[in-house]
Amino acid sequence: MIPLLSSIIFLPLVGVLLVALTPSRLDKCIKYTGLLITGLGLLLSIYLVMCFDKTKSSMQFVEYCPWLTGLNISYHLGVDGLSLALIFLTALLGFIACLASLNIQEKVKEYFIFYFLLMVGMFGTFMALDLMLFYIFWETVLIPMYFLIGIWGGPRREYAAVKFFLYTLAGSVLMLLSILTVYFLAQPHTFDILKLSSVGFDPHWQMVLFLGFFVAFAVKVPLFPFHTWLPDAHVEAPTPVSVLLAGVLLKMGGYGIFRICLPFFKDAAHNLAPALAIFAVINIVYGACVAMAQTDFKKMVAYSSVSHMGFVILGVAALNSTGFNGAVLEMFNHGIITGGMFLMVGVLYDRAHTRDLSQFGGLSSSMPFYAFCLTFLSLASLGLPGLSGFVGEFLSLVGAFGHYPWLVVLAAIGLIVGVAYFLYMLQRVLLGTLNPKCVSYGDMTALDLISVVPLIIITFIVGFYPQIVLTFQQVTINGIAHLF
Amino acid sequence: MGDFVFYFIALCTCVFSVLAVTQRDIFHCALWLALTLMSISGVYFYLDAAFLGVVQILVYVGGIITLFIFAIKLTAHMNDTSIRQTSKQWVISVFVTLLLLLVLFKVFARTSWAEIILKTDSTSINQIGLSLMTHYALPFEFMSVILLAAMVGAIVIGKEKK
Amino acid sequence: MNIAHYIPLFPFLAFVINIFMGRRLKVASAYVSIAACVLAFIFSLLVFQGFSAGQGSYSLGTWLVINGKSLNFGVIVDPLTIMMLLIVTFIGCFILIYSIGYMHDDPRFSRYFAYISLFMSSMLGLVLADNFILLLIFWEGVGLCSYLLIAFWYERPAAAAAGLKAFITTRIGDTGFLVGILILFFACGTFHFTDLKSVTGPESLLTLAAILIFTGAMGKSAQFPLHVWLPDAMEGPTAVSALIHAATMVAAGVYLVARCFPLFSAHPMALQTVAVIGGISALMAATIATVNNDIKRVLAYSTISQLGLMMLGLGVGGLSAGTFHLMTHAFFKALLFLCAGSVIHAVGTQDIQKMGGLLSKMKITGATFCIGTLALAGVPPFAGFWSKDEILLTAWNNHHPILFVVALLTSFLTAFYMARLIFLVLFGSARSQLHAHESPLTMTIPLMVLSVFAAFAGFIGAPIKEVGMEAHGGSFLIMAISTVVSLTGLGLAYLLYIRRIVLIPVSSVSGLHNLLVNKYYIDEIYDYVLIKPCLRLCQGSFVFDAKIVDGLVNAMASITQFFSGLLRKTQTGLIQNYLFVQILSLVLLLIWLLKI
Amino acid sequence: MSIQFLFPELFLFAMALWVLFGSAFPSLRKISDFFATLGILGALLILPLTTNSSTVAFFDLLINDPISYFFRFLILLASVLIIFLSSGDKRIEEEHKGEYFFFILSLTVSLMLAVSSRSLLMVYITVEAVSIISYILIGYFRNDKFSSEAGLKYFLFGALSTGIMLYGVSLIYGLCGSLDLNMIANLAQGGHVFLPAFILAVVFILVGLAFKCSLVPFHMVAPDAYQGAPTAVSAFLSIGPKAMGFALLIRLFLTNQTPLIPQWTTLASGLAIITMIIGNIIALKQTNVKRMLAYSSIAHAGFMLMALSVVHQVGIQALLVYLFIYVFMNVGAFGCVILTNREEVDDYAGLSRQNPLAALIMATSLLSLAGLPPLAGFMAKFVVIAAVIQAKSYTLALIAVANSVVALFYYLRIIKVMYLSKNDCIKPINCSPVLILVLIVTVIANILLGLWPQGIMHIITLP
Amino acid sequence: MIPLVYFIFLSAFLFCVGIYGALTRRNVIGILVSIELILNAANINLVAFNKYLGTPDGMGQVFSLFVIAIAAAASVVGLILIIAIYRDRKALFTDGFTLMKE
Repeated sequence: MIPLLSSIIFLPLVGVLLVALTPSRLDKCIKYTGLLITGLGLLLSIYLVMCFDKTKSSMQFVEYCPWLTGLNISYHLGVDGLSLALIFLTALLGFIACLASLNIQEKVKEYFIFYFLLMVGMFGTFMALDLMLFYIFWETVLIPMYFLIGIWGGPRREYAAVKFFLYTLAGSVLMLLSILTVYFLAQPHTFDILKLSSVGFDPHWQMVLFLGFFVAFAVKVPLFPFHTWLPDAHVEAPTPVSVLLAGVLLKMGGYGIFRICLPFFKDAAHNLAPALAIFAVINIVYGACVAMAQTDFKKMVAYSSVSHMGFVILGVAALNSTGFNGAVLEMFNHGIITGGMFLMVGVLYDRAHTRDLSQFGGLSSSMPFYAFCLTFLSLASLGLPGLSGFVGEFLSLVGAFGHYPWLVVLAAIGLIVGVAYFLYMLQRVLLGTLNPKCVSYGDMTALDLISVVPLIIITFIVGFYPQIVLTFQQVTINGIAHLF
Repeated sequence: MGDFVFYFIALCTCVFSVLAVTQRDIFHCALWLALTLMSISGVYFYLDAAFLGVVQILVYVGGIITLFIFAIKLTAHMNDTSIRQTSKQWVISVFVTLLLLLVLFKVFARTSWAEIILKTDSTSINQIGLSLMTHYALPFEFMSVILLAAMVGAIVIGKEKK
Repeated sequence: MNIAHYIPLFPFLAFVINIFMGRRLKVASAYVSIAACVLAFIFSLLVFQGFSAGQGSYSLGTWLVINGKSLNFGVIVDPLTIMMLLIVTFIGCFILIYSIGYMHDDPRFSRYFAYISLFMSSMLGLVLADNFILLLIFWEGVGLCSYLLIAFWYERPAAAAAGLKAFITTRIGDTGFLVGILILFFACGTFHFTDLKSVTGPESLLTLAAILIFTGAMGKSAQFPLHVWLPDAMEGPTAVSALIHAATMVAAGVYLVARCFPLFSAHPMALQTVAVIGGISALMAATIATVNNDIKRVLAYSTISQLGLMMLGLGVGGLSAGTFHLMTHAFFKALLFLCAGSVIHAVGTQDIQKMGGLLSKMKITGATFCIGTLALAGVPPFAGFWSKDEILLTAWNNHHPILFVVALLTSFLTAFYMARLIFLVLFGSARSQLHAHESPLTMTIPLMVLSVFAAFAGFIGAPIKEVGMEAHGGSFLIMAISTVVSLTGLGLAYLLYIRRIVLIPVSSVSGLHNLLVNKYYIDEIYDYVLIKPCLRLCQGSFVFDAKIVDGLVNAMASITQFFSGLLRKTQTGLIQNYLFVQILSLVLLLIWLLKI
Repeated sequence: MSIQFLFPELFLFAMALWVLFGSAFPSLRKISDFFATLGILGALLILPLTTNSSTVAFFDLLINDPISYFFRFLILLASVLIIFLSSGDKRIEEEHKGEYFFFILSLTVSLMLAVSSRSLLMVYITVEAVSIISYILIGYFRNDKFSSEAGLKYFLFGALSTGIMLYGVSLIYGLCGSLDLNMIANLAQGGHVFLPAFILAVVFILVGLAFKCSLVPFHMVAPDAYQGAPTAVSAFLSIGPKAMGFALLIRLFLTNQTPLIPQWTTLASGLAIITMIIGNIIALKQTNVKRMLAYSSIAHAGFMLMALSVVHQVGIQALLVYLFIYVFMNVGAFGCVILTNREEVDDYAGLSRQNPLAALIMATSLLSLAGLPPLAGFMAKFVVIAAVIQAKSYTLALIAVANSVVALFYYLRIIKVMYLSKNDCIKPINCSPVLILVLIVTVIANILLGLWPQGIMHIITLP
Repeated sequence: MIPLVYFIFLSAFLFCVGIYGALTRRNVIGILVSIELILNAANINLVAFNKYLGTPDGMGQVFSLFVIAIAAAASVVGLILIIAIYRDRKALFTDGFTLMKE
């Protein structure tokens, strides 16, 4: 049967060719090819999800062919419970961000070329089972993202784009060293992730290599000291790009921790778990506090995703199946919710051309649909039980409570600040008397609605019945949890 | 007696070379250089390298020094000796050169060079000719490439602007 | 057959219909909500009938697997649940009918009914949930609806701020609740209420868990430290206050404590804190209510005080006393709020100093208002007397003298401020020219029905009363004392506000009076101690983030730039320098390599 | 006497003479670049024939092993790219076009001889020949004060370095009695040679070679030369002589995988670290693109030397792969400077709007130089770092990798100016078809070698 | 018989004088003079070793022959570059040539 995974990865490349051939003045048909390609990608990923066998713990849809025999790098793809949800998330957000990028005006052709390259990088990272292939896809994301932020971004885009690029590169360069050291330490020298998981490295090396890998992933999941690139990148990136940036790029870090750091270096994970937990809680509380003090709408949402990703790391630090379940589910939910939030910010920005929260007020009377969606997504984002935000966070908290009760209490207090800044934002934007400036804002167009409503539906369904997502990842997560 | 001749020639070489380098007037430097080269050809004669000594005088002193003099004369008006000839960093250069000299002498003094094998037959001229034509034919041919390139280069760069 | 889990679905359906077809339905959306509420009420009756026929709680399916233990959806059916179901649906119907009149000229009419139905469904869900997590979901749903309804007239900034304050305060309580659940789960590995009876684990841990769960109840039932949001919640429509902030939602806290009563009773220390907190909030709220001049805020403080009393009742071990008072209080407090609503609807202002002599103009509202007041004050024939007496009895029997005195004092003060309210609003002469007219029938019918129940709830409560199987006899002494106390309260108010006799010179109590008017300055203290430092901390962390963490990164970049500038200078362009550097590095290399 | 080994060189020199002869007639002068390409392609065709001849030629002055075969192929490839590049440069048109290509061809011949020489005599003569021809080429635009000054400076610095190298060679001759590299290596490893003097002599030779590969302590003149020289010449300088320098380093220091002097690893890694750090850091604030590319080529020289500090078969293979990919990256970058004939970084403002193709070529070459995955630069960097880590010198790898991050910054600076800045700088673009063709070839090579580098990767096998 | 070491000392001395000259002379032709000295120092070495080591085919002398030839070619190119610069800028001192720096 057709190599499903490779077709998902390289479908966008076909898109690049198509867009490259169409003359740049027909931007309408470029946008439609964009929609077609990302839509097809979404269908393929749905097909992948449907014929994914939940009970098998090993890799599925495996594709293997030796790529560089001299360097024994192989083109090895595979999907299991852990990466399935993230691939579906990427495809979905890719399609929705494509919908949102229909109102990109200038240089549409280059935009979609970089957009498709970004998609290739993201899909590849989640499917690669060869360390070098993983690293190559990990870095291919950088160039298109740099241009997307740099050319179509806001006023301070150059600074933000360069900062994003250098930050991620500095982290991933350390990862390259660790990959090579791992390659040479493993007795039958191999880059294959599955084989390396069973190689027991000696404890001294484990600590060093764990940190080597972890720094790269910590930069991507913005963990406390490395997070300053996120607000700048988000504030300056155009809406669809920041949807992808928040929705998928942050998850690559979390995915990397699960795929590489935990299975390879078990003892190091044990020793470093407390430190991880402490940093996670700092992330949560610190992210929430700084978000509270923001006046820029998008920067606030960016810091809120710093806070949410703290829960992912808390789940990882729990080192048990509940914690891992919570972390992976939180990644999926956070992608959906924050993707929606950034769409909301984009809708407002297209009308007001400013993101300063003090410029709005009482919008819910002039924009009822917008008010409903924004309230729903904010509630999901602040972790209202009954919506998907809560389930992920709750599982992480339960998982981590066994080992670090006091940290979980601190995280819970951090949640209160989370509630505070989201409601304070809702109050400034939606409630209160209608700001005279915002009288002329029309409500959400059909296009905006189509892109946000699926996210809201998914948030509601996963919140109400999380087993839908959990059954997919249950077997794999138990596999990883058994190591500890 | 032979030793005295060598000492005399060596002394001349050293004195003339120092003078060639420290003179203010560039023309005098060129002349002192010519004298140094002649004393070096004397050293060659002493080392039974008669052919080389002659070549040294003919090619080096005759050819290259004349070239220098041509160049100096072409850039004549620059030669007023009032301008300071040594660069600002000459103090430190002296120190570094002496250090280098010290290192060289220290190492060479300690190295055990091959013992003196007094060979009777010095490499005669036809030996050189033979090896040039057989053993070292390739470099010999290749020299033609270099000389040709140098000549063409000199013409191209030296030509008057049209 | 198990139909209990359908009860919350009907109001939820009404919510969905009203939200999406709200525009077109216009007035019809009210009827949709009422129909849903009536259906829910009928199903509750069926469940009640089914319960007496022996059907118990059942489970629907696993929701989550945590640490290997499966946590599943479940519905719990026992006397407590049925009582709450009946109260919520019954009072809900009447309040919905009342709201048609109250909200008829509001532009967002259908959205109001949508929110009310959503509230009904989450309240019913809360009551039916059989494990802590499901309860927490509906618990927060109820908090969300109270937020939406308080800030219903969001054009008014005060309403928006009140909604925010309500949600955050309850959320603080809920965080304590969540931590309590976690501790409980780790102590005895279960989320389900049914296993609470057979719970075993470290004593101190379980007490801590119980107290933390109680903080959740404190947040929701506006007990002492977390009560600040209820008075501000009066910004919402009065019908909302009647349903949510009097009858149902605030009672959820008491319901929670009642539901986990086996856990609390096993740990006297936890029970003691419940009682003490209840006592404090009862007394404090009652004192504030005596001087407040806003009709709805007086009722709000009276609710806090009555809830304190219920908590006190539970705290002293009287499960049935607490729940019985909960049931009766729901009726007459809802009645009082609806009367206050129709008064405001008629007069237009909430300040009781401007009102006066309305009895003559608004016959029915006035009458029902008096019945409600008498019930609340605990005058014998009315419902309030029986349930309050029950609490006093259990307090006395279980040897809690201080709490008994506190309860007595609270009931005295309750009688006093309710009497003051009536005398200022209904009797005496109109202090300002207000044209008052009787509210329309849709508003007065619910008043009349509720007043009937307020009067006789004491008796019909009998079947539910044996829940706690408390001895009834030998308490006439207590009954006598409580009646005397209530009557003296009424009398004192009569002297002060009708006869205008100045018993104590105002100047001597002016200090106390200011203290009470400013609500013990609690809001200001919270603002000063909690909110300001938190905001400053956030501002500080943002500055820290922008300056230090970001600063470090930019500093690294500028350092490399500086060195680049420095090293660039070494390329002087002078060939002499280049040659010198070359020879120097040659010499250094030799020295290093040859180690001379 | 296996003359067959020299057929490519002889054929090439014959064409060089023909080009020189042709430059006398205006009609022939116009198509002298065509003849030059013909010569190179002919040499490329003949090259494979030489593999079966004996391993040693000309009284063992030359050696015919895979390394010399690879380097001769690399140099021919580099010079054909440079010829295409030079044909695009307008200023070479009016200058003496015929002689220019004669010099290019003779430079190629001397490079090919240098890489396959086995005796220090041949090494010195060919290095001297390469130097002389590059002095002429750098000072080629005699009425442009930049070019002549660069030529002179390069001459003085070069003459001194080759002088020092010659002195080293004479000392080696004295110590080992013979100039044959294998003989010297066996003597040195056997320990029959007096070490201090031997090390001194070897260091003297290293100075000459380090100048050619522009390693840091001896790199001072390279930036000025690259900036002043005609862009095509500086492109060739950064590939041809540099490759020769590294070939000779391999020949001299790493014959049959054992270092000539015991301290070779520390010396090489020390030099590599300084070269990378200084090369990258000074490049940060450069405003002239050619000068910045000079420093970037110095940094890359440091990277290559790092590969040599790994005394193992995989180190040399990594270096060969790196050089092969490095040729395409550099030709692409310098080619864009010729295509847009803009030398200042700020002149590149808004290039993506004026000429998207030129911007694309420049961006691909720069990103490949920076070593980002989908492009070939990453494969080169990866292979070298793998070799270094295989030799367990982790700090070296760490410094190299940190440098590549710093390097990215100044490559991004140009891309930022081209794509992201708003103001435009309008300058005419001389798009000669040949130049664009070769640049597209480099772009394709950059992308292809990044994704499917089978062609070049058969050289290296990681242990 | 003069031991070999003296010749090596002589050539080393000449070499250092040449280096000193290259570093200090401001006149470009002066530098050329010093470079010639360095080359001759190397030649002395070669010839001396050829004699004392007794290599059969006279490699030392042949090598120095080639060195002389190359020195000639190099100085031709060097001088022509100097003249080209002189004709253009009338300056022969090294600190005049700092067009390209930093």
